[in-house]
Amino acid sequence: MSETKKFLYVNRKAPYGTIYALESLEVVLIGAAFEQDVSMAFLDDGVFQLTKGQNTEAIGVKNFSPTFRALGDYEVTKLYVEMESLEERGLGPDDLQEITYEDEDDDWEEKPSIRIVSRTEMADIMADQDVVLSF
Amino acid sequence: MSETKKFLYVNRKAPYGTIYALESLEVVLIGAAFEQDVSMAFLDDGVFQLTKGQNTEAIGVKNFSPTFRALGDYEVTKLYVEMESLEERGLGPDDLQEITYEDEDDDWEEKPSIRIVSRTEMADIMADQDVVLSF
Amino acid sequence: MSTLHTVNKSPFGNGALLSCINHCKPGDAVLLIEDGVYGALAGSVVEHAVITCAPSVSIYVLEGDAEARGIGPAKRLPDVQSVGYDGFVDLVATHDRTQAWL
Amino acid sequence: MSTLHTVNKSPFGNGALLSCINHCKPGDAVLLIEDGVYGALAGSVVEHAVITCAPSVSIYVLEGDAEARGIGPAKRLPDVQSVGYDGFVDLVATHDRTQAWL
Amino acid sequence: MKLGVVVSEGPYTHQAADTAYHFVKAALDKGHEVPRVFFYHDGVNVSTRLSVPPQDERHIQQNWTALAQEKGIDLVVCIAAAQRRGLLDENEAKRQGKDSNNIAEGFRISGLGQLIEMGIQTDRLVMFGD
Amino acid sequence: MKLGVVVSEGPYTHQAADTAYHFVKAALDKGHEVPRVFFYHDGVNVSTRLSVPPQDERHIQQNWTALAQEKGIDLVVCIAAAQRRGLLDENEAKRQGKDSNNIAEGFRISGLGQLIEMGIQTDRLVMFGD
Repeated sequence: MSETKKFLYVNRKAPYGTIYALESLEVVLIGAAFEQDVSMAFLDDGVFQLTKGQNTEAIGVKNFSPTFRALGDYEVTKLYVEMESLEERGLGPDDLQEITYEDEDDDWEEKPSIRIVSRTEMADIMADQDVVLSF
Repeated sequence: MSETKKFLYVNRKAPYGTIYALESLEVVLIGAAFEQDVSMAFLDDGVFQLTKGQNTEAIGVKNFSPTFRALGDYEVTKLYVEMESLEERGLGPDDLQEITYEDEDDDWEEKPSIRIVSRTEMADIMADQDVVLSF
Repeated sequence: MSTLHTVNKSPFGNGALLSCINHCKPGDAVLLIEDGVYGALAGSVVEHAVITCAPSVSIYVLEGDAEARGIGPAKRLPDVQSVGYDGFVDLVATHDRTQAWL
Repeated sequence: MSTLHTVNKSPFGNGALLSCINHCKPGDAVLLIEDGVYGALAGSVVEHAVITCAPSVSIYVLEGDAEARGIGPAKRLPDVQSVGYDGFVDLVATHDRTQAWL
Repeated sequence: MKLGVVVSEGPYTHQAADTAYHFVKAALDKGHEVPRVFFYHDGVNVSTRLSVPPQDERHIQQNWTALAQEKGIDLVVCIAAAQRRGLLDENEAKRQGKDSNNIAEGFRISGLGQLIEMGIQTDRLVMFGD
Repeated sequence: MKLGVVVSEGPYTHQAADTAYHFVKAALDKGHEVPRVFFYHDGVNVSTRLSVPPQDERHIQQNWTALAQEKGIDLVVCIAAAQRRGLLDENEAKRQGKDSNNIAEGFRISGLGQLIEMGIQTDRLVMFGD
């Protein structure tokens, strides 16, 4: 039996209004060292975490959205974003940051980390995990 | 100018899952000593605070629902409950505790403290206050 | 392979129950705990969503939380089953994973 | 006599904005702050509720909170006006009371 | 105009304490008075002097203490809410037989009456919470 | 079966710490193992020994400490979350130059790695929060 488990980090909350998004990201970064099979799910208000053009200067809170672009370096390369959640919020894939990783199995080609999925696909992804952490 | 202000305590949250309902009641009890014109509004999940038959034994949390029946002794006698909020939750006025006060201006006759109002009336009550405290 | 979903928010002001239901798969279970137990109320505006999902998904309430809030069996949807904390543990053990809809 | 209402929750998972709108009176103002600023997004499922209430109620967003969340003016409903913290203070002062929809 | 302010959520977890801080600064800059800020519910957690946020984040408690001392604001922490959550000043710690205390300078512990009094004595009351 | 438990909200404000407590007790009574409970987000506030709830209310921290000591549960408080919120043990207080500390017996401060490790080493993970 393999020692590798499938970990899913489920993000359903918007950034800045509460700390869950930031502290979720802190878990993912630490968790990367454990070499598990990591995925992140963004649905409901969680999709707001990945939007472009965040500027927190006026509210005096640290802008952590650039950190998502560093996830590839931690081998966190599967960021599933639910299409229905985007649409309900008047958003589309173009409103999200570009996040990429270099695929070591494919001559370090740069590939997108964000994968837009349907609600049905998201349910399938959730049902395929060993450990689900909710934020 | 009178020194008496109209205070409204707005309760929109259910009891026990969070502490807001209990700590709201603590403010109302302390506030009674200041002899202001006090009203309480129960709408949205706040209507759940007043339901009959609460029994918290199994969850090990103090049942504070009987305290509402003591509010009359503190001269807090206007508990406005929104009808639409009840209906959305499958509840009616009969699902609420009986809460009464003795009317000192009417030969201490026992009268109901709970007044069921429509959403429109609730909006009017809110618009008629000096200070609105939200819980 | 099946999932136990837990929902701890009232469904009237918060979308967690609906989002949970929309991501359940046949054979999953949903356990309503804390303020989530209000989702078991008969005759509410969320009744339809709960009933519609019930044929393929088992819905439970945590008995202590329901009683704390005055929601006795007579007030609940007949499709909803009741468990204590020990039944909660059994549900965790008999499903392959637990997902909390916080 | 008018009221400044503040809403600090995203309207997509939480009923505070809708409940607020349903209790506004003509001449009132609604200020969207913190995660409440998402209510200003154009093309969302709550757009209709916000637009419908806008003729009689003024809707504002707190600019800093909107920018933090990447919601620049181009992404907002045209009916929504923008204020800074100083404008927030003015709104409090020019209305007779403030009601927070927590 | 006299403005009263209530903070109902703890630091970092919710934005309420930040928004309230920016609001109070702006109000003072515009010439309004903010005689008191009342910390209730988890808001009492703002008053701990033991907080050590990361270097690149704002220090919420220190910001409040500095503003209060500069502008003479009465920062009141609700005693009942504070006791439940483990926020104590030196006197309270002694009274309760606790070996330690954690309230920062600039904050004082007092009763809920201070909240009602603030409501009576100010022209507007603004609440920040969740 | 080995169960891991996460508590994500503070005591009294949210029911999460209570529900988790009853769940863990029931799990142990049924013969399951609960090697560790991890306190994250505002959950770290459960660990303060300075809490003084009213006499007629449950004492959440003391309940956890007693259960942990009786059953040998490892109660881990996330260090990063604790620092932000002002929860420190004696060592941390020294290291940070703080004059006071507030962590109760039975709880220990450690890193987020302990959460991941718990996820790897247990058969089921159950989260209680808001």
